[in-house]
Amino acid sequence: MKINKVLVANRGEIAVRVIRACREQGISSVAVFSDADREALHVLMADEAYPIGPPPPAESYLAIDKLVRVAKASGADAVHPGYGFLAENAAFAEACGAAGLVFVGPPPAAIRALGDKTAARRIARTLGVPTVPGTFEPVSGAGAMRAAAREIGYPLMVKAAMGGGGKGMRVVRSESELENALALARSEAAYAFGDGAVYLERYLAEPRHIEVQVMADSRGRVIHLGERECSIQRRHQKLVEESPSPFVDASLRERLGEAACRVAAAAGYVNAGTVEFLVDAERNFYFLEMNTRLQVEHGVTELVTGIDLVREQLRVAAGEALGYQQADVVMRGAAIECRINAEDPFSGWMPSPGMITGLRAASGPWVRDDSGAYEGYTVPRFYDTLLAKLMVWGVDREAAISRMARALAEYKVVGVLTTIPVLAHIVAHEDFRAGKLSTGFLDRILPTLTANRDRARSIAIIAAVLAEYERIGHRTDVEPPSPSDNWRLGRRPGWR
Amino acid sequence: MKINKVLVANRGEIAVRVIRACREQGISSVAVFSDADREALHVLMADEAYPIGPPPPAESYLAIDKLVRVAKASGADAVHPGYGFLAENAAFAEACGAAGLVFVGPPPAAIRALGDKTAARRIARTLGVPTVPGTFEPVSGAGAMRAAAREIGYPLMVKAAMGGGGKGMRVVRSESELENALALARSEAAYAFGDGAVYLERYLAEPRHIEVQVMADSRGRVIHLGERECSIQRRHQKLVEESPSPFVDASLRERLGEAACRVAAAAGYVNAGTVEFLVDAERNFYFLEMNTRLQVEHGVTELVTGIDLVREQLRVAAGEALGYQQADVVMRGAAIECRINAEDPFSGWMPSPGMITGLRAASGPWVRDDSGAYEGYTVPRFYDTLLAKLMVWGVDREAAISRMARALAEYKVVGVLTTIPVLAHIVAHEDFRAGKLSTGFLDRILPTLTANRDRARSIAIIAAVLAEYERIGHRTDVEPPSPSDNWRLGRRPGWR
Amino acid sequence: MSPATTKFIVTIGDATETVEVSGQAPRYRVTIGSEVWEVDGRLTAQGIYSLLLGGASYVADVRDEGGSCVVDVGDERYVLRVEEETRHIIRTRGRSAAGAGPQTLVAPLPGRIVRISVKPGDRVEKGDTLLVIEAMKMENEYRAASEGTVAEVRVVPGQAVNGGDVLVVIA
Amino acid sequence: MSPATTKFIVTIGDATETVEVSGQAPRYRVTIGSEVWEVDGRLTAQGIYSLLLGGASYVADVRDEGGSCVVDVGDERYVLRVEEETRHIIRTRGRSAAGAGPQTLVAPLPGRIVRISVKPGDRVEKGDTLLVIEAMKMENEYRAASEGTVAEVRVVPGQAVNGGDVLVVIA
Repeated sequence: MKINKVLVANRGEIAVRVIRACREQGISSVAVFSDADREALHVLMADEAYPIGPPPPAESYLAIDKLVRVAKASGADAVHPGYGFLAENAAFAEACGAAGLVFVGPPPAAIRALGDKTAARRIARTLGVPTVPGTFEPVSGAGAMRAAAREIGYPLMVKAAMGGGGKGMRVVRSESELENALALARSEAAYAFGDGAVYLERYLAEPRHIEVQVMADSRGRVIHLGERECSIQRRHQKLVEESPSPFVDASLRERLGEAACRVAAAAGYVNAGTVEFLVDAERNFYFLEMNTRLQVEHGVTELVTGIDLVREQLRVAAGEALGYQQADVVMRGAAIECRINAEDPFSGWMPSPGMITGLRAASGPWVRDDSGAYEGYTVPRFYDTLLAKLMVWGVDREAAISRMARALAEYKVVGVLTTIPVLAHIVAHEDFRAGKLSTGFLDRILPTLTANRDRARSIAIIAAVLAEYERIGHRTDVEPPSPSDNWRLGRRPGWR
Repeated sequence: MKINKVLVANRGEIAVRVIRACREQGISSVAVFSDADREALHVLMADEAYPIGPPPPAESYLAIDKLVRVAKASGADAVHPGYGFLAENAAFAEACGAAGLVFVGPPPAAIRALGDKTAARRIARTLGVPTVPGTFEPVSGAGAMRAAAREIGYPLMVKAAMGGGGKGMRVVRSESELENALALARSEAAYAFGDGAVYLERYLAEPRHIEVQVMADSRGRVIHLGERECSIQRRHQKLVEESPSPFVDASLRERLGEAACRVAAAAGYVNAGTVEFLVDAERNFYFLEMNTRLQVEHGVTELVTGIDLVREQLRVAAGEALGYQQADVVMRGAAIECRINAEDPFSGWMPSPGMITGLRAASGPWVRDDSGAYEGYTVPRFYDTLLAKLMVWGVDREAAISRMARALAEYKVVGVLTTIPVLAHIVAHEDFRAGKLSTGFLDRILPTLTANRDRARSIAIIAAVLAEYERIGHRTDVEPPSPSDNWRLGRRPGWR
Repeated sequence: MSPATTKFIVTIGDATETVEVSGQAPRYRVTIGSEVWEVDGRLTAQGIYSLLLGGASYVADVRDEGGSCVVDVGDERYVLRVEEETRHIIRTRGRSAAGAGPQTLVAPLPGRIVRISVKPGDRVEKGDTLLVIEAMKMENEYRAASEGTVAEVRVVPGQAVNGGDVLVVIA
Repeated sequence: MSPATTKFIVTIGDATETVEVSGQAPRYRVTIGSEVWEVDGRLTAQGIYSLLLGGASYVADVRDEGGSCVVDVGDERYVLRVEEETRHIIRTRGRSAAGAGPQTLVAPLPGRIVRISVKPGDRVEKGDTLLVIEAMKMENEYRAASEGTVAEVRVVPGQAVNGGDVLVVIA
């Protein structure tokens, strides 16, 4: 069948990403927006846009019935969920199917099978794909829990079976902490995922987080597009991603890719998905979970393979065969992504919503900016803090890192605080340049990231004082502005 | 030798391009600016910036002595000329050398040899590279001219020997027009290049303009990076370029590349250069000239080859060997460039200088924006109209064209008029999509590009009327603005 | 406070439309002849307007170019003149038909006269080339805005001119 | 008209600098202690300043964050307080040392209380965690700005709060 109109059941940069792909395929796009998002970029860019309710996600972006109704009313024949929100919600996929809408993603059964981490672990085990030592069923009851814990050994992790995104996770270093950690994890999981089931896994110290992109069509072909290294995280949330991983050689890549494809095939997977692994210092890898959606960081894979993943998603959803065989997947050079979030990294990553009064995005050779923001856009308080994904490609990792440093230096955001200064420190750090990455990297270097360092201190003082000097000066300036000054005066408010 | 600091003897987007490359190589950059360019982007982005005089190029960007003095005073050890201005001026290259500055470009001798089009034609002839039938020496004297013209046959072209960029060119359709055309070409050439010498060439009807990128190091290695198709022109000025050419197959590419490398080698060429050919319907090609500089449209070659030409320029200038063998040059996919100029295509391409009060550049997957502009930047009246080069890459030409259409639709420039609407029509045109390109294409389709077409007429009326409605409404609105309105009010001046 | 309904006269190309607007930002009702539009309109940046018309989403760039309003929608460009009705009546009362009458060609930018295609006494039709100016490294043709007779040519080929200089007068 | 020279007191980190400024846009002279700078300074966009200091080119982002001035230069961030001298004197006359005295923790955004680490009567040091709020899908720790004793805790875990709500009072 041919897809003619797609409703994008998401917001922000990923909605923009999907709308762009639709436009390039000659497919009409339908945006949805909460009352907080009428002026969001995805609304401006889509061919059509419809309101779906108040700002809280539960009343808008998570409201399955509203989304399906709008999709039908607008004449859409397919729905793309993006990531987050309902992207891994089997009930949503089913509701779309029941309404005669193509869900651009895997079949509900695959979402269910892989959504339960313990079920996914069982699939991997039956395939002989190594998993992190731990339980393969949710555990409950203090006794059973202690027994299982002893078998696994401490330190270990308590994880939510239906979890993801670092929520409902707890490290337990000794049996004495076990019960308390369990209770906390259960309550967090129940709150975040509506299901308190948890299981146990051995805790690996500073492992590498490496994930493999897979793509499957409805004709039974499954291919992988190489790996992504996502070890730079804060609180289990990724900040910097790259492909290929400096740690993965051709043979490990092949073993990882082969394992990932087998898991996907066994789960009857279709469309784009990501298989996550932990890799230890000896290059042993362990299956962690499979994400049944397009990943935030899919762009770095696109830049090294030249394959447009969202385009392939749409083609596969329309029942077409994948446009590529495994042999067609050739990785060229290296790509890095930095997440520009509206947060203040210098005060505990506190969110920084508000109006973006000045924006100058990086551009130029091999720089890709996937953004949901524009100058004058107000970052709402209700959603996650991701503003833009800044990506670069380079002929090799060293070139890509230098280019990212250049791009971050160009990227100016005024009005809200962002992660840009910390990202710049990360890519400049010798361990990062040396490829010494681990999930503990950021916590290790954060203490060294302090404000007010000497280097450009005088420059900062001069800029701040001139701003104040001009502000005072213009207060006493009574003559009416000449027309050509309007623009500057219009911008004055920023100088408070 | 190592290059540590480069003075960029140019302005606008190409100065920005070079500064970015320097930053990525860990090289300091020095910008120069005329009094009209203090707030130009290249000044903001460079590590250092120095004034070099009044706006007229002759007193600033063409003032060899000033440029050399600033380079020495700033401690630069190299000079990059960009394109235009002094890029193909042998005297400037010599002055740099004499001052102990590395000129990032070919040796003066090669610039001279190839700068005289008749001398270049002689080189090609001795190598057995086909040239457009015509004279191999400047011609003068009515008699000799008529004789030569008869031999070549009409229609023919009168061209300035030292010319370029479409200046000093005249088509002559019959002997009766010859003398008059000659006089005009001579005076134009004398005015534009300080040399009135002209020669004759057969006029090819709607030929394809195809150029080959070459790169040579000082160790005698010369490679080519495939071709660019530059047939979409208006008044001999390029508007859309792409690589590869839809018209060139592997065998023609190899023949063109081989011929280009031989011309470069014979001229003792070093660094980046471009060899231009005319190709007729039967795929016969004729050497036209060699441009001894980085080309405006170099980016499309970079996108398909993955080779950073400016980086290679700097490496070669430092005496290093090319980082690539011919076999390493692999073209992947297709790239297109559109030139966004500050011109009004609907009234004879009239320049449209002024302040850019609103700017939203295209971005996202495989979109590259090499720009010299930013929101709030005032386009000066003294220099050429190029604001930005919008480039896209696609897995094939069709994908690249669809992506360019998408990117052009995203690109918003307010405050000055631009070529964007015409570019959008060009990439949407069936002949362009079919690869039916020729230098006559644009003149052929221009008449169909009229304003006020029905399609979005009502939308335009609504927008225009609401703007006026708000303007009137706010006139009578006397209550003081709330702080959160400052920004909008600041932007009001645009609503006149 | 804007009135309940404001009437505008819109000139687009050779056509003239009467347009009525009511409502307050961001919700307006716009009537163009027989078309009635419910509009959700927002100014998202200077001159960049977001319009939702019953679900259809458009971005329109609106700007002033020498008195007329230039609007880009997608890849289409529109040149309009928008006037509140009473102003339009005042302006046009007793005026001769648009376009006719004397016209003066003024240099919009500094530049150099490349060539001149007319001389005093020449009869010119609308669209006839009057002269060519080189500015910003490009040659630009200037054409007659309406028919008439060349009364004066105040420049010569090669001459440098400043923005605002009168070049040709057509009676 | 600004006076010939204006004196500012700049607080940056724990240091305090006296800074003198003279001149008119775009040319200024700035004296920081013993350093004297001739500055060509331009506002190129809201909050984005271009500075030329004897040839060296810098772009600085300047913005106000709750009364203090945040400046990004390259990948360095600076948090300053800039006051014209007389104002500084007025403000600081007879004030207790900065940071001491009672403090009130107010919710900066709407969110949900995840956990509370203190109870009334607790002694807290500067930097001690007071509580954690989930907002914008992230958990954020709030710490004591200075030492003191917890006087009130006005919220409970799981409670939803609005921006501006008082959460904890420290005496």
